[in-house]
Amino acid sequence: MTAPLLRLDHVTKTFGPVTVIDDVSVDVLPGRVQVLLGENGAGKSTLIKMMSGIYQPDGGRILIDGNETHLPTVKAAEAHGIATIHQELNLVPQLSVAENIMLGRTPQKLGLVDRSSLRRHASAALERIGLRVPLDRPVGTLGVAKQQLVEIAKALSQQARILILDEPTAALTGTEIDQLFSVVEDLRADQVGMVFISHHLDEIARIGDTVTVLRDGQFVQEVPADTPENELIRLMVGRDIEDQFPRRAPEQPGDVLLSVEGLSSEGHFEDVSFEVRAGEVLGIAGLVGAGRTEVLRAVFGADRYDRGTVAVEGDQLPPGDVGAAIEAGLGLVPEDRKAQGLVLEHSVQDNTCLATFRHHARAGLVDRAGEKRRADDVTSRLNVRMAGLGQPIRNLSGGNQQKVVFGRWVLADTRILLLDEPTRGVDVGAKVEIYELINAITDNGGAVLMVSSELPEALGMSDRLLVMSAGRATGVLESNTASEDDVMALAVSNIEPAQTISSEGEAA
Amino acid sequence: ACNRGGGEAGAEGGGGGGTVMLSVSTQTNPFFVQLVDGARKAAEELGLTLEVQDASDDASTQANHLQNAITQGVACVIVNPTDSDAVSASIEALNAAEIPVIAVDRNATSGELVSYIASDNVAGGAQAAQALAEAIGDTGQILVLQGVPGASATRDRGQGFTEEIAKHGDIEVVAEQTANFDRAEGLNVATNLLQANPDVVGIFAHNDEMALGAIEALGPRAGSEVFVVGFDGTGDGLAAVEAGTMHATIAQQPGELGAQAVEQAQTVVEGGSPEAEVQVDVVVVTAENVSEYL
Amino acid sequence: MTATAQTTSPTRRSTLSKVGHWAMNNGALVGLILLCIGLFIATPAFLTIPNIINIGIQAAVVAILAFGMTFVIVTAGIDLSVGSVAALGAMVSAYSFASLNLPGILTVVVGLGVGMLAGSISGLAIAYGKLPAFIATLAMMSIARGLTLVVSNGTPIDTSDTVNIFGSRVAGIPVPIFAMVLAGVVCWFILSRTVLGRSMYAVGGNIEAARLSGIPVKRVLVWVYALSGLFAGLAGLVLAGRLRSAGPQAGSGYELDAIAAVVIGGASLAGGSGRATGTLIGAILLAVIRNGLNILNVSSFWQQVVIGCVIALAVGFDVFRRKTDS
Amino acid sequence: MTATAQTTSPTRRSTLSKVGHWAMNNGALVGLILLCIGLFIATPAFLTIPNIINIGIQAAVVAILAFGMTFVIVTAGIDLSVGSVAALGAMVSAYSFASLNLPGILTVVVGLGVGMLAGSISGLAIAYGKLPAFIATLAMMSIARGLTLVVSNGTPIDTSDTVNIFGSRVAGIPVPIFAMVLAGVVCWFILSRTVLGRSMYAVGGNIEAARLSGIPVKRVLVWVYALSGLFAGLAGLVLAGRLRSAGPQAGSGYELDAIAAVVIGGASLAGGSGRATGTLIGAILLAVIRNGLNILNVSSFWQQVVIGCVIALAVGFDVFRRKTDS
Ligand SMILES: Nc1ncnc2c1ncn2[C@@H]1O[C@H](COP(=O)(O)OP(=O)(O)OP(=O)(O)O)[C@@H](O)[C@H]1O
Ligand SMILES: Nc1ncnc2c1ncn2[C@@H]1O[C@H](COP(=O)(O)OP(=O)(O)OP(=O)(O)O)[C@@H](O)[C@H]1O
Ligand SMILES: [Mg+2]
Ligand SMILES: [Mg+2]
Repeated sequence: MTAPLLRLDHVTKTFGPVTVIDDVSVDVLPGRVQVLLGENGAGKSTLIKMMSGIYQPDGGRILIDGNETHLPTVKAAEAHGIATIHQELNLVPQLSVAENIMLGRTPQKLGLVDRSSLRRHASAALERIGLRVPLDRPVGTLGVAKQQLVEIAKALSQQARILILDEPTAALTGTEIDQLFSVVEDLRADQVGMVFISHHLDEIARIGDTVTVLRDGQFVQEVPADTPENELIRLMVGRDIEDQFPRRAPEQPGDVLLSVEGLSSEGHFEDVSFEVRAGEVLGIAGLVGAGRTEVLRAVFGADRYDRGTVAVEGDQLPPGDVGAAIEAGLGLVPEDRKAQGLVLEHSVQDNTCLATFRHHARAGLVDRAGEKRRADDVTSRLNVRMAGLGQPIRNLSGGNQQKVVFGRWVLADTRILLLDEPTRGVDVGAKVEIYELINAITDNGGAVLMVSSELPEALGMSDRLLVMSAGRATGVLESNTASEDDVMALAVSNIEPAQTISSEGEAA
Repeated sequence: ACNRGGGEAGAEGGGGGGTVMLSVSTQTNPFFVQLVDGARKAAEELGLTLEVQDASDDASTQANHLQNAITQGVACVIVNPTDSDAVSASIEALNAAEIPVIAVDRNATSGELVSYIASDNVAGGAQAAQALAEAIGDTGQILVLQGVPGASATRDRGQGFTEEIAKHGDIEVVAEQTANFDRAEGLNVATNLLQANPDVVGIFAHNDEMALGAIEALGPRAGSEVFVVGFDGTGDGLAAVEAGTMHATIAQQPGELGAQAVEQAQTVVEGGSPEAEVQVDVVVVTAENVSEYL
Repeated sequence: MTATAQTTSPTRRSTLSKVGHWAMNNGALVGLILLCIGLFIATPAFLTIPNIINIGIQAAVVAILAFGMTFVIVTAGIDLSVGSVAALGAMVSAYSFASLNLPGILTVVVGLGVGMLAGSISGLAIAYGKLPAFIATLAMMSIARGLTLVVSNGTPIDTSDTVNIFGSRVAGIPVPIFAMVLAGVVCWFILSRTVLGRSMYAVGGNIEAARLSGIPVKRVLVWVYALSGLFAGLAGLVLAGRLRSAGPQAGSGYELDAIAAVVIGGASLAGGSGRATGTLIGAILLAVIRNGLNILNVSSFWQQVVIGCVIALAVGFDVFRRKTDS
Repeated sequence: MTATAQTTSPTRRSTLSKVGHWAMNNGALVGLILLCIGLFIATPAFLTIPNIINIGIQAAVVAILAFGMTFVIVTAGIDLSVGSVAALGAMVSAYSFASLNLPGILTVVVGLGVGMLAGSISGLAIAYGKLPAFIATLAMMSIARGLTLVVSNGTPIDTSDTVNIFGSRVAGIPVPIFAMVLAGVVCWFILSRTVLGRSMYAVGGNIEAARLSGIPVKRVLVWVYALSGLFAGLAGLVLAGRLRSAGPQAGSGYELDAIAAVVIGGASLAGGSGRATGTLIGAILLAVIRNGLNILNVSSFWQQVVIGCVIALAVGFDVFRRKTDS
């Protein structure tokens, strides 16, 4: 076997009193894809941050090409040919796509930006992952998925020997994932060593070689990537998960809770109508940029719309009024938790109670004891891994942050829950916990509207599935009879074939 | 003592309108408010169009105003410089545009003036020193509250006072601190200084506002144990003199300054020869003569 | 006891370690203490009871403004108008007494009301007019100062006896200090105990997350600036009460002092953090520096140099402490 | 042609629509035009060539400061020291001429150098000392003003003839306007064309991403404040050159005008946006308001009220335009 390009040798990492990585070793081999697998908060991101010069291990060594190496900065890691795609987007919203791709490596002549070379490099990088967006467009105006692709293009353009991919697929749908994996195959052929993290177990067998399983910061086992999913799950969460999509629909759906009629918003979506009944989960599927997020936000009152009505139990909601929507029993788990869901510097408790502290207040005073109790209750029900309720939520792992946003609406006794990619970045065990919460809501006569780009989840957890294509609702499928192909057929039915990957969200 | 008669009289009127511009250094100090009031009243009586611009104590804003005067083509400019040096360039520009310039209250170090209406700050500072020395029996510790550091009134009044007080050997200036011409700061700084120097018997403040702050700081001691001398003779200052809390204020008769300036301007506009220098008396106002000025 | 959004950890701690913890979390407190020790060594006059009371009185106006500013900065805003609004409130109050002969208690209400009104207008412009806070309050700063000059015609006006109480002593207690403590307690209480305060932290921490959680962001913002204006009105009354007269230029430049006090107290202009105790320390630190320099009779030219250095050092010390802490 | 982070879309457009697009993207330009039309109707004296040149000259000092401030605000910082640093630069230059008899050209270098040095010190304190920009530059504001007083001993000092050129006309062209244009072009060029400028947007837009991408964030920040100081030095020379004397209180309060110009020009204090053209418009807008009110002879009390209202309206108009636009 070839020598590892990089080896983390018995590394340990602590944050204050908490040991996050405890004596773990990982090898990155040329032309191989090393998968890191573990629950949310297991320490995967922390581990790779030690490879990319962001954290320095408190114990153990880093070997590069067999030599012990110190990586004090990101630049130092880059100098060794290590490129990283981080779990969280690291883009400058105001700068153009091209500039973001070449960020920190802007081609220059005498301190001046060499714009033609910048464009050349950037368009080559975009070409490679098949993303077609204007190079000059400010990256902040792109959707999450496209931003993720820009981030990937940025890392790929570094011509790295070692490429680290921390949940690159969380925000992507089928076609983009296929494109990414074909790039990974090319890199494998070029003898690039890769580290790959994903909570989509099917992807592991598709592109991984070996899997290192972590649990609570400790090394569990190294297994080949073709290990059966059930076995991987058992290694990861320490127990079996029988049913990955434990949807329990009630016998008979109840009355219509939410009805949306002819909703239109210029440039985003057109004439969308649907109903959700008590006890029902309505999924919304579609390609990236289909306008699903916009519909959800419009229903919730987060954005205004041009025409149409939203009614809860027949009572029309005023447009653009989040307060009224929450009053009527709605709750939204947004797709971008960092930007729209969390107050990052504040504690877990404050974030958990963000939507309810007003409701539970007495005479304008915050009920602090009650809040603590309720936050404690919800976070333990959702199994949120944290040092304590007072910990800033910034320091939680991505999946655990997602659970807190979810928990916020559980506390609010939401009857109509709007979910936008609810399990993005959530591990399999926690996913099932979230699904059980969805079941609990429908069991109690609530309703759920769920946007999901993960087709198995969309089909597995919804009762009916609304498919959108380029801003229009193109059909409704019964989830238990529909296949993924049926969904895809509807999802592309309103777009010309050439547009499937790079279709613009704003195309009217 | 820095007077400098600047005037070749007889610039034959500027051109348009017959408007006279008065560029005043600030309008947030009662002294200059009274100056403008005096000028306005005189202009009304003489039937002169007077345009007043407030430079907010900023030399560059004043330069802007004077530049605007040239563009407008006013007949005569009365300038109350924010700073004697800084205004010179603008005055030369006005000279070049053949617009006659009258300076009031503060002089300009260069450029030609057809008239200068003055009340001497340096002399006033010296008079303040004499008044204070007399009040405290020529002996004891005193405090000085300075104006905005670097402002010309601060410099001139400070200079006159310091030179004169040095002649009184038994008087010791134990502390000199700025209170920026502000009443609230005068109160704070005087309180602090009194804390550190409990034996003080006299306070000189570069303006009445700060003097009134110091009087608040002294409480009942003002006028009996500690004598305060202010500067300007503002309404509140004179009232304090009358009440006996302020020993004296150096009154400059600002209204008279303004009125005189307008009268000279009128002469210029009509093509006559103004007086090169008009001295408006600076008077020491004490309890004895305060009734004349109230 | 903490007035912050961060809740204390659940483990029980001894009172002593709690005090230590509180001190360590309170911005420039250590810097302030060091400064006081230094000044005491330099001149014993510094640490006498009367001088300490002095410092309290002199800190009061800026502290009250800064408490109001804390709300603003917690929501990631800025309020440049507080000095002018304080002057306007006091001036209208004095005018209502001198020219309209309003009874004393009403002149107080007028002063506070004018402040709150001016703040509310800024708040409406920011929340509903979507003006940047910097612009809206810069405009209000200019407008309020202009109106103060118009009302006063550029001359100080005597305030009513009731307003003068704000600058005097009642039963030996200096009312400015009392007003400062009251304002501080109200600020602490609103920020740490009320729904409004909690909403402010959320709005400042992540306005979009706050909005999507149903917090009425616009109403919160209007309240924030209205409170800042109300506190400015109170500060104006204290300022005028001390001088027994409302001046047309009163409070000029105080906005920078107020913001500085909040930032020295550990708040970030980026929003989401800040608390009443920190602000108090910031305001006292500023008053101590000025008092100390007066007492040491440092030349007024060098004074500004020293003030700048001390502010930088005090905050620098805090930054250094936090870095080594974590 | 745009000096912004937003670059034009790839579709070709006619020159006319390009101009229209540029205008629409340039902050308060429409507000400025409306204001000019209004003033022209009110008084024809407003729109004469000499008066337009006047406005240019009067805008120059604030515009130059604001160009330097643009770098700072793009990186989400703030520089309160520019007015004082301008005064210090000019004063040291004048001192080097009057007392040290340096040759004229060197007095210019000294003025610029002092500005840049002061800015660099702020930058070091912010980048390496981790002081909040507000505190570091507030301290520098105080220190620079104090040093100006110390150097000048409180008295204005005459500047060298070479410095005076900055305030005069050469071959009929007013040098302040020339200096303003030069500073604007340099600002535009740095922001839009250099790696340093693009790094500023990265630092202001997402400092974490900038750091993770290996941008030398600290070095960029030091450069930003050094440039702001350099521009302040130039502004100080223009200011002193116009008056042919460096004053101890010159430039007081200009920092707010400079920041206002940048914000009126469309930049956000949250960082990541801002451009030279917008800043220029902001500075000219401020100069036009003041010039117009002078020409209309509005009472100096009401002037402040009107200035506040016009600033709020001009920016409000821009906000409204953008909302209806999107
Ligand atoms: N800066 C920090 N300070 C304190 N604790 C931290 C910090 N960063 C991470 N942690 C903790 O370390 C643990 C591991 O986090 P990490 O982000 O590595 O998890 P992960 O395996 O990547 O999870 P996910 O799948 O959710 O991304 C978590 O419990 C997290 O709370
Ligand atoms: N012109 C635009 N300006 C800003 N954002 C845009 C624009 N066009 C599209 N977007 C963003 O692109 C993203 C994708 O569009 P949309 O939300 O309509 O599709 P979606 O089906 O929800 O896709 P996704 O799977 O990415 O959530 C959204 O987050 C939207 O905010
Ligand atoms: Mg992770
Ligand atoms: Mg979406």
